[in-house]
Amino acid sequence: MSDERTLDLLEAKIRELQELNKMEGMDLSSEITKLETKLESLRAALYADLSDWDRVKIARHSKRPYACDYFERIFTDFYELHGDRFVGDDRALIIGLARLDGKPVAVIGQQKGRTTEENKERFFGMPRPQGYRKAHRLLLLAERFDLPVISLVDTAGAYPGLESESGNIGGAIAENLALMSRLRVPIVVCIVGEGGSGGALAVGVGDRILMLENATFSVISPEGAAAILWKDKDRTREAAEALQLTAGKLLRLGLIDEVVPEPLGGAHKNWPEVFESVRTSLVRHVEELQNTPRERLVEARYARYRNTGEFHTLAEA
Amino acid sequence: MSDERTLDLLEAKIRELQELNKMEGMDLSSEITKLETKLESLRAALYADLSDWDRVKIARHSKRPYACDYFERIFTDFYELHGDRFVGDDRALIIGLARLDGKPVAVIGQQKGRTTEENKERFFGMPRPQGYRKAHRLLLLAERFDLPVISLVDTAGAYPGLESESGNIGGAIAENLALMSRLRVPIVVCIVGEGGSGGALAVGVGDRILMLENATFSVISPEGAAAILWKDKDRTREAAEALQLTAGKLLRLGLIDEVVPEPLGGAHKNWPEVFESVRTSLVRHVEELQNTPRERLVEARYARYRNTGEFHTLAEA
Amino acid sequence: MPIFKDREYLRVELERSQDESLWMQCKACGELVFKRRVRENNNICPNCGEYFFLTAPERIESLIDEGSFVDISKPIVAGDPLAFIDSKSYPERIEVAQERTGLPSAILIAEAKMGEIPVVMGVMDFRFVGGSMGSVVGEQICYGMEQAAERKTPFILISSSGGARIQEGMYALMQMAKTAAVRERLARDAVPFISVMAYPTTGGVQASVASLGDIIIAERGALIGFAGRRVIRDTTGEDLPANFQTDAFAFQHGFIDRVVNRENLREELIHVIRFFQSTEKRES
Amino acid sequence: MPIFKDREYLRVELERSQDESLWMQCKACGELVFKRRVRENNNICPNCGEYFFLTAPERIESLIDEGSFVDISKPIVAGDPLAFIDSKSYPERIEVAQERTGLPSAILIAEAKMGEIPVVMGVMDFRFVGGSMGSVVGEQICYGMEQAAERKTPFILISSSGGARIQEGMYALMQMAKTAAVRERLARDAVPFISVMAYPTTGGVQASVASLGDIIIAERGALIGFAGRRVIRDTTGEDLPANFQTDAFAFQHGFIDRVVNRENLREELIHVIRFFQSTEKRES
Ligand SMILES: [Zn+2]
Ligand SMILES: [Zn+2]
Repeated sequence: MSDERTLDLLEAKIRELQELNKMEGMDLSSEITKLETKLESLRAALYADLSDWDRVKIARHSKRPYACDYFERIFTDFYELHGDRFVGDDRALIIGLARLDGKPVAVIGQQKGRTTEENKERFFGMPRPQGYRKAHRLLLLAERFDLPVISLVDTAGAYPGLESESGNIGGAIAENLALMSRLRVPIVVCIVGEGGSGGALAVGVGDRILMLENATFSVISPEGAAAILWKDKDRTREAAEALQLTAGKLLRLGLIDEVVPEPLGGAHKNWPEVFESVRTSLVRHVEELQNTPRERLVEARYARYRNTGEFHTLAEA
Repeated sequence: MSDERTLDLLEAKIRELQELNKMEGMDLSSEITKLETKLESLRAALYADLSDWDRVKIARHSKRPYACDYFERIFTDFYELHGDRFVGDDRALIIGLARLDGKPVAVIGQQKGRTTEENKERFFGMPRPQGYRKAHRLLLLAERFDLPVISLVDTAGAYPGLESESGNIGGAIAENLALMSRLRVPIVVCIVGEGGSGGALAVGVGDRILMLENATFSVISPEGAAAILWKDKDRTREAAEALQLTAGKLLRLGLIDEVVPEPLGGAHKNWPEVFESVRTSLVRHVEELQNTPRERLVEARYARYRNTGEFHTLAEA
Repeated sequence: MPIFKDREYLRVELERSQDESLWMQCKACGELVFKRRVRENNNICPNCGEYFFLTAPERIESLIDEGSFVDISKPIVAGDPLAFIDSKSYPERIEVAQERTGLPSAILIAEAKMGEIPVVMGVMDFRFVGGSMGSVVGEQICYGMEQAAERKTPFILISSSGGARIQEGMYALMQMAKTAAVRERLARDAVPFISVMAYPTTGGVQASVASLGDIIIAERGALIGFAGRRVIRDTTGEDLPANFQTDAFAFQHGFIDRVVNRENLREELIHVIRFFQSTEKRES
Repeated sequence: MPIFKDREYLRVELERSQDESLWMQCKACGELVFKRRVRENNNICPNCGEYFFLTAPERIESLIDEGSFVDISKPIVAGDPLAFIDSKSYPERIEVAQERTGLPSAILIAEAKMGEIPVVMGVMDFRFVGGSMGSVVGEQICYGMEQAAERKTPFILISSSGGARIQEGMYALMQMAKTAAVRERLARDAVPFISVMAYPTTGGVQASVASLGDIIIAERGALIGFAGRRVIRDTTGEDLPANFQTDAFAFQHGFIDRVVNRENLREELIHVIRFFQSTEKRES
């Protein structure tokens, strides 16, 4: 991705020429067209063979749309709810009510910060137990009012710290997994950025699991895997490859249901395009699920998770 | 109750004479008999007209049997469970599994301490939010395994402090009230000592509400009522009278179902007798309730609480 | 505004507006402010923004669509089951409160519309024995919930209460269990319940129905908590933080969904009930 | 003791007891102790009380009624869906673990009796790739629960696991959701599930099925938590208390019901399952 810089420079040069072009007596249009063609082919070449590690970096890109951006742009009437009712209001995990295509839904989103200050408030998008318990409360509310749940996953993981561990972060995650496995409303999950391990899965169980093209979903970060398995922090690229954490690979493995396309270069290149793709996909899935009788919905979700896993069966000894 | 001291002295004197009586050549039996008769009549006179305030003091007596004493003496196989699964293990509110008359039940008990150290650990028997949430967890467990719940109430109230308020003690109490109102298993409550306001009610909703003869159950402590209503801390006796907080009065008002008799002078005078009375009463009520279909049980409980209250109906203006 | 059509409290409101002087002194900024402007401003000081109490009728007026009010409160008044006497007898105390407020009790149950959506609303009045919950308040809240369930409209409760009505002893305490039980039925029937905590929502009301809302909204400036500051200090001797039991404290510790300025409360509630209006429990 | 009748791990156990020297040095107190005495003492140092690991077969032997063991594990072994290679290939790693332990995977599912009460038991073995949960461990746990439901006997899970099996990538992560889902069915069917957390119960196992027991018991000396110490220090730089993620820490913070010494575990479990044996879901 270091070549991305070249593209940026070329883009800037084209813009300069376009400015010049507006001036009287200047006609640079054919030069500009040539440069644009060049740019497009360079871009296509560059992004055509993104490595998995490239995608990890795109998934973590700080200009990528975050959960709240989606809440404001592809939903209407977003109404944030706060608090877990007993400890606090985790700013790394946002819940609320909203409308998708005019219809009422309940939403969950993991939210990173963009500024240092915001990241401090949001613990870099890593939820603590109060975040997962806030989501738990929303899930029950959704069930009470028969609201489909849409969960946007984007976290490096649950916050690893004394406060989290003292508050039984593991137990909080476990309770969510259990609840989501049997909730009597449709749940559509979309991994919009990083799907970091148990902290992502804790709001990532559902009837449909979608992933943005450059999102990742992994049992451990490539850095973590490199440190643990290779005892070598420099082998993260290799780890990223080995973990099969990209949308495309996970779709092939049958672990997710759909890849939502991103603009060339990543979601941060063109927010409106991403919003439109995600919106369309969510609407379609929610609609399909809403037409499924609840009993069948829950049974199908159960079967999906019950049958997840790959192993060899032996002839009995 | 200051006369209680006289009784104690007389008792001691009788014991001394009994010792002497064992010695050769001494026959004090007729004197002893006389003194014993005297003692009994004094005792009867003293306890015959216990004031409500006297009963408050008996209910708070530090030698009175506490919840754990009952757990060990009238139940078998008591097995304490710990922790609310996210904050801590409140020692002022004990939960567990046990057998009553050989049959499995779930138990809840509010537990005071007897020593300074124990009281520090148990917050003087005043539960914090983690205590009520621990009870909440037990109630759900009881429902899952169809276990009757027996709750022994004995607290001055929920712990009034920064920690409690920061942990939404009000919300925790409210959640228990809601859950107990609809739990699909029999719930027998017995106020064994102090039934202090919302902190007592939070584990005091059920199908049968029993009270020990000298237990109290009140919306506010007599001291609190005196301070608020009479602006005079010395009028606690009067407040105790006015609040109608004794078992006898509450039975007459129809707010409780049964008064469990105590030995003359109070439960602390004879533990085994109290254990036997409480045990017999609990067994009887649990048995009756176990024979009620669950649906009817829950409907009857609902009707009971729905219809609690005294007011005048006006002819519509 | 002709939203109140009958009942005694109309008289009291009228008397209040006639009797009183034109000006009042704000207890917060000390400024003399024109009383009518305060009224028109939702009882908020036009100078410093301090919130003054809203009576139940004022509260209703500030929230609902004009002309949509119907008082559906049950025709009940407090009994005196304990024959309770402190500095005065309980019936006397009730009479004084009724005379002073024009209200039969500390709560009104209203059928009304908000943004043209029908709702049932319970509105407490702190002037009436501190908005405390006795048998009547408990019964009215339950009745209101049942009416909401019957009409399939949301139930909104605006709490303003110091807690349980001591003068009714255990009858008052039991209202906590009673309102919680009826609230559970409402939940089972998927009828939305929005709990608004106004100044103050404490004691037995905070520890029962008010904390059980599907959505819990605090009005800015609310006092929210279970035990009183004095009780806590007497029992524990603890230093309490400056923001103890404020709206901000409750929000920070996750008890409530939102803190809303009084002037935005109507709009916010309409937003919420409009959302729930479009939900409908499917059969499956 | 003839509780193991077949399977490869019997051979390994035999080899272990023949191959090894008579004495071992305790890693805690440094004392040379007679190995047979350690074995007979539940793998507890007879000198200082230090707990050494129990293998899954040893654990089962220490808990169940003699002769009551039937291995009902599903006949499955790990696949290699990611074709994963780190310092060695995943299939090689599995082979080494199988050879070393004599076990097909990191868990055994046993049908057995405890105090004459039938149970189904899942017992993890930390020697096998750190007891990590991949597709096989997840499947075996679910299978064990289903067998318990079918037999209407309690399910006991003894966890000893560092977390998810990295080499299986997302398949491993998904086992958290899978085991939690099956556990919910068990709850619906009112089949008791007793979760025993042994050293260590961390990561994906602690954050799923192990934390969902009706009763959760920690063996004394257990390490219980989600994120590892190193991850926490690298991320936050926090100082961690001395008792961090110990059994005492988990107990103090209310995650677990009880901490039990290894020598009392059998007795304690029998107490619990005997209790549940006498409950029975009524129809009503
Ligand atoms: Zn002012
Ligand atoms: Zn040793």
